[in-house]
Amino acid sequence: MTTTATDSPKAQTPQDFHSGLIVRWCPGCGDYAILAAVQKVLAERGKAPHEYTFVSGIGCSSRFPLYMSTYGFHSIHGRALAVATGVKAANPKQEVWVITGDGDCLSIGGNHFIHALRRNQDFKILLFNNEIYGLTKGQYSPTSRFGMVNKSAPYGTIDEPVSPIKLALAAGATFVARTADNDMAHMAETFRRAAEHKGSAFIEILQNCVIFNDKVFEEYYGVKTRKDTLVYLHHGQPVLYGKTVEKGLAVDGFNFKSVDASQKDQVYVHDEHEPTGTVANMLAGLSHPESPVPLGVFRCVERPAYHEMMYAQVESARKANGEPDLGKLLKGPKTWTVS
Amino acid sequence: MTTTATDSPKAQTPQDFHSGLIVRWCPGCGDYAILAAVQKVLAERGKAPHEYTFVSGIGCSSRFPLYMSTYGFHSIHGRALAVATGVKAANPKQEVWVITGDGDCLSIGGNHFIHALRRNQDFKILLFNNEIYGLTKGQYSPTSRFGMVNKSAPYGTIDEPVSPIKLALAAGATFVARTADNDMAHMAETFRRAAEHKGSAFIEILQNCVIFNDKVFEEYYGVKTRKDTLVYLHHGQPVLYGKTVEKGLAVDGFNFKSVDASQKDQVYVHDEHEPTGTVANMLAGLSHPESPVPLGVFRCVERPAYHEMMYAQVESARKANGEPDLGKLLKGPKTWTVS
Amino acid sequence: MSTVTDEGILGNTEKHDIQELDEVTILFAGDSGDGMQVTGSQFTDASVVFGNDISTFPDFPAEIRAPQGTLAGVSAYQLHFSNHDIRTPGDRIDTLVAMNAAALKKYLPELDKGGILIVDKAGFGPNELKKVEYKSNPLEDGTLGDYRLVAVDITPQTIAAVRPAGLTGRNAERCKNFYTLGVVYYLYDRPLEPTFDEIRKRFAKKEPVIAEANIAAIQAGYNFAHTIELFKVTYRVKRAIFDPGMYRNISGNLATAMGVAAAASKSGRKVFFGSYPITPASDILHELSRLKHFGVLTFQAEDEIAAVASAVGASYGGVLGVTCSSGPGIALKSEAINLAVMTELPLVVINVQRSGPSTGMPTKTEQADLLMALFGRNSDSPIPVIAPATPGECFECVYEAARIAVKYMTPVMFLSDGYLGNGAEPWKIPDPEKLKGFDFGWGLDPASFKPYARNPETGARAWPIPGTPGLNNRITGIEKEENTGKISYDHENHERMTKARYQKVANIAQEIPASSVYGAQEGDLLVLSWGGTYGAALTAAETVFKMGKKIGHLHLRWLNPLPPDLGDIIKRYKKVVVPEINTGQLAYHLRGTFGIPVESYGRVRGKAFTVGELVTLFNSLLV
Amino acid sequence: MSTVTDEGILGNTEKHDIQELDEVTILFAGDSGDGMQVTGSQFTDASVVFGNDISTFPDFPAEIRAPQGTLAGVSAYQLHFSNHDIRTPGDRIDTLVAMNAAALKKYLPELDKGGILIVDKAGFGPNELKKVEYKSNPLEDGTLGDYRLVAVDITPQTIAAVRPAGLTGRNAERCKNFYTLGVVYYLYDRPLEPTFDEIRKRFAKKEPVIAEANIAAIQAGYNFAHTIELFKVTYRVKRAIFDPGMYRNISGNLATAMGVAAAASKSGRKVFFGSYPITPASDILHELSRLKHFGVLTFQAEDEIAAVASAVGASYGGVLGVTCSSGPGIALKSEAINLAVMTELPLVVINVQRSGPSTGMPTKTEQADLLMALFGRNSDSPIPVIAPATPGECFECVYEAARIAVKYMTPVMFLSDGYLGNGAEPWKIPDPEKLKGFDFGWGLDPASFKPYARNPETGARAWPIPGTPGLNNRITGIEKEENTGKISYDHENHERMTKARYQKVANIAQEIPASSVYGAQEGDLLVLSWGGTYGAALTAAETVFKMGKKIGHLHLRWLNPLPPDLGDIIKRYKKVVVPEINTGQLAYHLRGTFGIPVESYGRVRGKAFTVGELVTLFNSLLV
Ligand SMILES: Cc1ncc(C[n+]2csc(CCOP(=O)(O)OP(=O)(O)O)c2C)c(N)n1
Ligand SMILES: Cc1ncc(C[n+]2csc(CCOP(=O)(O)OP(=O)(O)O)c2C)c(N)n1
Ligand code: SF4
Ligand code: SF4
Ligand SMILES: [Mg+2]
Ligand SMILES: [Mg+2]
Repeated sequence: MTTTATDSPKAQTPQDFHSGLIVRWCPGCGDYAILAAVQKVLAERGKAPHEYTFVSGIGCSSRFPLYMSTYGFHSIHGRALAVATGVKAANPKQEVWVITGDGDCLSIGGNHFIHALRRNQDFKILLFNNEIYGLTKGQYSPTSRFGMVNKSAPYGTIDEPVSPIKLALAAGATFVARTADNDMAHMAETFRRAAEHKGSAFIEILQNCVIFNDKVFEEYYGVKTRKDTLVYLHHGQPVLYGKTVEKGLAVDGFNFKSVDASQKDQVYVHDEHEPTGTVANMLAGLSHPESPVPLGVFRCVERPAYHEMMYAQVESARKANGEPDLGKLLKGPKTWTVS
Repeated sequence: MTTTATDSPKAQTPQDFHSGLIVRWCPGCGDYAILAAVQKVLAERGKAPHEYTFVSGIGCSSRFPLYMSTYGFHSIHGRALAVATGVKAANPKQEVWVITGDGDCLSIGGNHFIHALRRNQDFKILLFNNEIYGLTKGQYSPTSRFGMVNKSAPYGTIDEPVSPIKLALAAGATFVARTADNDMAHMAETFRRAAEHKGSAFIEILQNCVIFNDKVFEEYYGVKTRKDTLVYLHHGQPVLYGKTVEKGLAVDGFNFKSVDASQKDQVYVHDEHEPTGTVANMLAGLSHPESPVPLGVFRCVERPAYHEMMYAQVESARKANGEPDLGKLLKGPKTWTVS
Repeated sequence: MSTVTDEGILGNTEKHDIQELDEVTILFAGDSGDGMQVTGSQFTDASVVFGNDISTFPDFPAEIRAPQGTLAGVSAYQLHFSNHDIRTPGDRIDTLVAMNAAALKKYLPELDKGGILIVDKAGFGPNELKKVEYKSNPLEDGTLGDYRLVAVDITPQTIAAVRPAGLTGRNAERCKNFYTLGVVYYLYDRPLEPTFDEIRKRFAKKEPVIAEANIAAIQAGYNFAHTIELFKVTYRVKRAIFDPGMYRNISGNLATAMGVAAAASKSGRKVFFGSYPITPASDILHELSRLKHFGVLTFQAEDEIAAVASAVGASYGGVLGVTCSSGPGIALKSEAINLAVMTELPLVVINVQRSGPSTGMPTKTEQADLLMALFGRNSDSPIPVIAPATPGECFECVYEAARIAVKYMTPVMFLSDGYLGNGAEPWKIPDPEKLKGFDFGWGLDPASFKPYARNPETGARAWPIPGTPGLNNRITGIEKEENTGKISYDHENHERMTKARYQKVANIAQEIPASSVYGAQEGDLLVLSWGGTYGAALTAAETVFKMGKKIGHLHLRWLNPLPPDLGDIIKRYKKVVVPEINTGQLAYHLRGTFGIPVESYGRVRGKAFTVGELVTLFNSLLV
Repeated sequence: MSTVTDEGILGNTEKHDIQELDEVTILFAGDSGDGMQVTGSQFTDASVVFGNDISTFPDFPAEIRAPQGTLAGVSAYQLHFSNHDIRTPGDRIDTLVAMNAAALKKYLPELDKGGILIVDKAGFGPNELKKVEYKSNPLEDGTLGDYRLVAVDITPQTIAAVRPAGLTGRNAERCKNFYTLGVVYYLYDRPLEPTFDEIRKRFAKKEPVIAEANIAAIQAGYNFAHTIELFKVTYRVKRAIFDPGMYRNISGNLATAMGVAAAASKSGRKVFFGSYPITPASDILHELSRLKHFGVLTFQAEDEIAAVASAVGASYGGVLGVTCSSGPGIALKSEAINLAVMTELPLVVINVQRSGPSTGMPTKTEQADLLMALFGRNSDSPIPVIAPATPGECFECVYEAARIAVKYMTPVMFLSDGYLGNGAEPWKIPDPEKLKGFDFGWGLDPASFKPYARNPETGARAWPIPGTPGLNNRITGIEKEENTGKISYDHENHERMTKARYQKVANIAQEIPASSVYGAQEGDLLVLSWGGTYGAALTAAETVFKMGKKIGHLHLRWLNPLPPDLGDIIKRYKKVVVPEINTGQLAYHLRGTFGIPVESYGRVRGKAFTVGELVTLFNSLLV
């Protein structure tokens, strides 16, 4: 909420992106690493803090903008994307990042999520997915696993969880990726890609909530095992994994199967631009333990961003109607004069 | 809103399902045919009108329940599915049908749509998709085509339309189909299938709005041309189309292509149950004029319905805690007595 | 009684003469398909151009196309024109045009005894009669004895009239509203040329046939009425005296849209207009989406919450956020409006009120959202509320709302209603140069910038624009420390901030000019009105005052804050009464504010007051 | 001053004696991690079992885990216990337990001069001091001269004490709250056994080591205080006199949940509880999700709108719909609540109010949603509003809300708040048999059934259950014809239906017993309170009345309708004042209703009134 006195036109260090407010997440919360990764990437890019606006809803994750030295709007629960729509339309030069949680984005905010993506609003959307409502102390969220026991489901959750990636793809997102809070390098790489993308860039971040859902991703993203339980997507490269990179994913009917890496001709070579979105959707369907869980960019395609089209219409309206003339407008088609 | 005096335990004729209220859609509106088809199918099924509850939001289409002799709730804009959630939970024996429009369901109601489907709420959901806001006199909806000129978009819509089928699939719908208001037989067949399905049965109905979006589907669902521009899905059967059934759809990489029907081995044989949902999604991607537009059941799979699980938990809670004892509850773990 | 047939006035041949009238109310009613709205607005245009004062009100069916010939399907257009200043569409009808049985059934009760009743015989076939449960044909069973019935074969004559132009069948029939217009033009001695020009302008290019046909139809109707002496008497209403200037006819919704566009161009900041369609507010979105070149960014959101939330975001982004809806949609916006209250961002919320609660009667008017506007948000959440009195005033009121929102960094609620939004009146076109300027840009020196420092005169915080070096700031809906805006849970700070938010709104009183009371400046009865009840309340007060009663009338434009002098004014009268189209909301608000008795006359019939009922009311309170 | 060290009271050896007290307020404060909530509730249990009257209030940090040692991270538990009837957690603190520097800094201002101050030296290291900007160590720089400082090495001693049990490191340290409890038990002469039993019951099975360790820690603290004569004087608070019966300690949110469960089992209809989590209301959802076997169907919806809409749907389906949230969530529900008003379906809306506007201070209390409850919906939309006075009363009030909702076929708003919801008090357990029964099933004969026919006594319509042959009906949020429920746009019908909806709510007045005023039945000052201000207002009024002033106190449980006799009662006093935790909402409502002056004392500091400030207020109004 305070101003950073020093706002160097070209910020150099992650520190320049810190608002100075004490960070108030639980010790060990995955959010710390994400904050660090974002600040690292922004520092590299050279834009000054005042050129960014971070918008969030409500939740532990949504505190994020308060810790940034950029412009920021910590709004209300579920409305981050709706608020961001106005920020970007009003101020198209601002680079708008949206920080949201699995409850904020997919529960109360689900409708804005679909519509922001189909419009290809020019936001970098970071979904902090900890599969729980953190700030309200541990109720299940739309990504919580079926049967999970928690504060509001003492007998286990009976809601089938939703896949953020599948939903984003169905809504027509032009950039869809997944990364993890325990992998600095991969987060940084993914954020860089998102920052370069024009239009909606959606990133699901597997984020550990040490208090209410600790270790929920450990089984497959744990540092020890992940070589076998995760698979990294790189455009134009064969999709390989395993301790010694000995395995690969191959298309098998309408699904993927694991094959020996040596079967080069079989291994699927990742194409972010695959036009129908089918392959991204198939990859999104891969889950632990049946198969390795994909990290990286599922899909990346080009479409005009919403604010571009919006301003293009303003321009053509200007051309069509000439310079706006208020007097003429007020007169309208038919007037009469009394003297 | 009035009671039908005669509510024969076994209704026999479509008339028995009419509330007697004068139907107030524009002459020529596609809604008439849909109403007729539903009443026809219900009459065949033999259940009495009082065994059904029809729930809707607000819109031309949402007037539907008022014309049925069943129980009905014409609620508020966008909330049909949320209201229906309570109706079904309260009254699991009722067969609940939800009537909604492309604005009601996908614009203001989009969030409830996703969540009702992932929970597999036991509703038959009829989406009257006329690609326009009818009742409010012709603004674009989330399914309106890109560039469409209308009341609220005089310079053309800049919103990329959303695919109701893709969205339903991504949300985890267990039954997803498409039919058309100009094909009585196909509507009836599709509604029958939906009625038999346990859990969410979602049907997109291509519905013509003669006043604000006339003939929007004509190009491909017009009776003259449709043999070549539509393709009907039947489980376990090869997907063929064309005036003389001379063409078929074959899988080609991550998409479908049209092949000669004679190439039997190539033609895709439709599998509603395909586990990953990939094929349903691929079919949902097929659009005019590039390819024929699929009608029929895209996907049909089994999952427990929400109300079943909800009541199962009530039961197990009963078993676990014994007969509810209010006195015991009020006392709680620790009491003391003052005498 | 004198029944009129195509053959002219039976058993009566005296020549017709022309009679002067001060004012006339005509109601054109027919099936939605009959084009009565066109007939009405054509007559309106002719009248304003001629120089009458007018006030009009359309009455649409709720359904897009209700079944033909049913009561629900009737579409009507009421027109009140005069040689003097008038403010309402008229209490009772002098001339009723009924194109079918349903139209007759619905509006006959409002026709004055002895009034003229023009009907199209074709609309009274067995079917039409049955649909509205007429046992026998009222045109023949004598039940219309009290009226001057003029039954014409409009349909066949129209078809005959337009054949030369080349129109036949349904298309030919469609011209019958113009034939009818011709008849009524004759009855009220209107020049035809302006209408002809208008028609040529509109159709000549695209559809010359239609143009010709419509003109032919008007001429035919006029000639027919003339040649066969359809009316014993015809009427003339002289010009009204207007103060000099250029005028146009305008509806409230159009005026509102133009006010928003004016705010965009005068402020130099763009306007972001986030909205979701709803009756009767949608037209404002439609109009503004054509005015993008004035710097209005229109956004049709996925729902009302996104509409208002995006507008709040836009205001943070540095342009003025405006959102627009009607009752149910405004209710949905309440949480996000509160975010603007708490973060102290400018926002204009346009509510074109309709009859409720819940979905209610969407096409009917009501002014029952006042208390929701004042209190419909969680916790202590003050926002200014302004309401226009007439369709034309929508322009300056919404412009004022925008100016205040920016100057005081607050959401402002603008309460229009269906009656104002769809109603129309002649409007003296304001000079854009004379509109008050916008006032912002304070407190933006990076050296001293504090996000929640306050301007001493207004109590407003500064309005920084993202992208400005050195003004980086983060805002939140959580309570914040004075000046710095840091999150604060401090007890005393919260109380100070709450008071500051109230004080800021209270300060807006300094923008309100001294109240000018019409009539008695002290005495027995003070009539207080707000919003669309202005016309009926003032006219009725005038009438009673001219009877010599000690009655005064004051209209409130600002409902929050109230005019600073209101407390004293009220004390000068024995009684205070508030007529309003709700169950007594302003009356409650005045009692709640001043802790004194205030009488309420609240009616909720989905329609405006008549002058007559208020005259009766005031007199009853004066005995 | 006498500084105490582990070696006992320096230079002072007189034996300690035991002193009788009427009441004591202790505040346990430490870092969120220090387990002060446990210490507090253990002491509470011990006190109630012993027979004191108590009133408690926890004060959590807003963050889940605010940074250790910071002010934001302080978690506190205030406990007021006595030998007589008390109603608030106490104005000032007699004994403050501060486990670290932050806790001391935050709460020292509330400690009485001469009060006892128990601190853990380990919490005052250089780091802890720096985090809260203490230049020097207050334990040593003499700044605590006015208090009876008792600085103990709690941490090391705890670790030593629990080693035998087998605990070491962090786990051992965690027992320091129990060590502290032992010390305070000694100070207030509490028996240890009940707590030991409790601990054994809770841990013995799963974690015997923990059980043993905790017990050891308590014993150690107790012994230490005893052996080294930590206190010159110790204190004793005798039993309070309660009316006979069985008691338990209960918090408002728990009582609310049980009231909903009671409604389910007494009505014989299930309850559908649709909710979306929000502070401070979530616990009600948590509790009820464990009570499914009472026929409570809990549904965690995707948002507040789905939560309330599903509850409305459930009510149409034939079970009682209940929804629950706090301010921001209630605002979101307003449109759908209005659907229940318009369709006339039963619905209970639970609002555990919190400090606002917007997100505000979620963990702080406020009672500022009264006007939103009354008016926060579009158009004329009457809703009954009920508010509990104490944590225990939440039970009967929410049960009453449910009973009325069903009997009158209307939504009922239940206004609790964070202070009531999280606060706790001893509660005389009601006899389920004695709870009023539910009243429905009227008007369901298929032969005569009309969906909107009204019960003459209540004005309520019938409550048909879908699936019943012959009762088929369709309802809508559009205005409807009387009796038949057919859609109707008729002017007069709308007014009649609007009045019927108001009359129905007005009829609920017949359920309200005659008001009983405490103190002067007429005279100089009437104090009106509602909700959680009951305790402070009544206690303060008592005090002033006992000073011989002509003051009366009346607490309002129903805010709409108001008690029928309220108008007359108000007239009997020269002045009326309403103390409330908002800017004056009930005062405004009373003025708006009665049109008479009512004074308001509104404070918005996110905390409850102290008795002291109200005594001062009342006296100031009595001069
Ligand atoms: C309108 C509204 N409803 C509910 C809440 C309470 N609430 C705050 S955050 C939250 C969910 C947080 O979960 P998530 O979005 O996953 O964020 P996380 O805390 O897990 O990072 C809820 C229910 C609120 N503040 N406002
Ligand atoms: C809360 C709310 N917002 C907006 C409206 C106005 N409204 C009624 S129906 C509708 C959209 C109708 O479109 P659709 O759902 O596609 O139904 P259709 O009329 O096309 O059948 C809108 C915007 C409303 N009644 N309530
Ligand atoms: S509760 Fe969970 S998500 Fe929230 S700050 Fe703590 S660890 Fe992080
Ligand atoms: S407006 Fe369109 S959708 Fe609505 S009733 Fe008329 S034709 Fe049907
Ligand atoms: Mg989360
Ligand atoms: Mg539609």
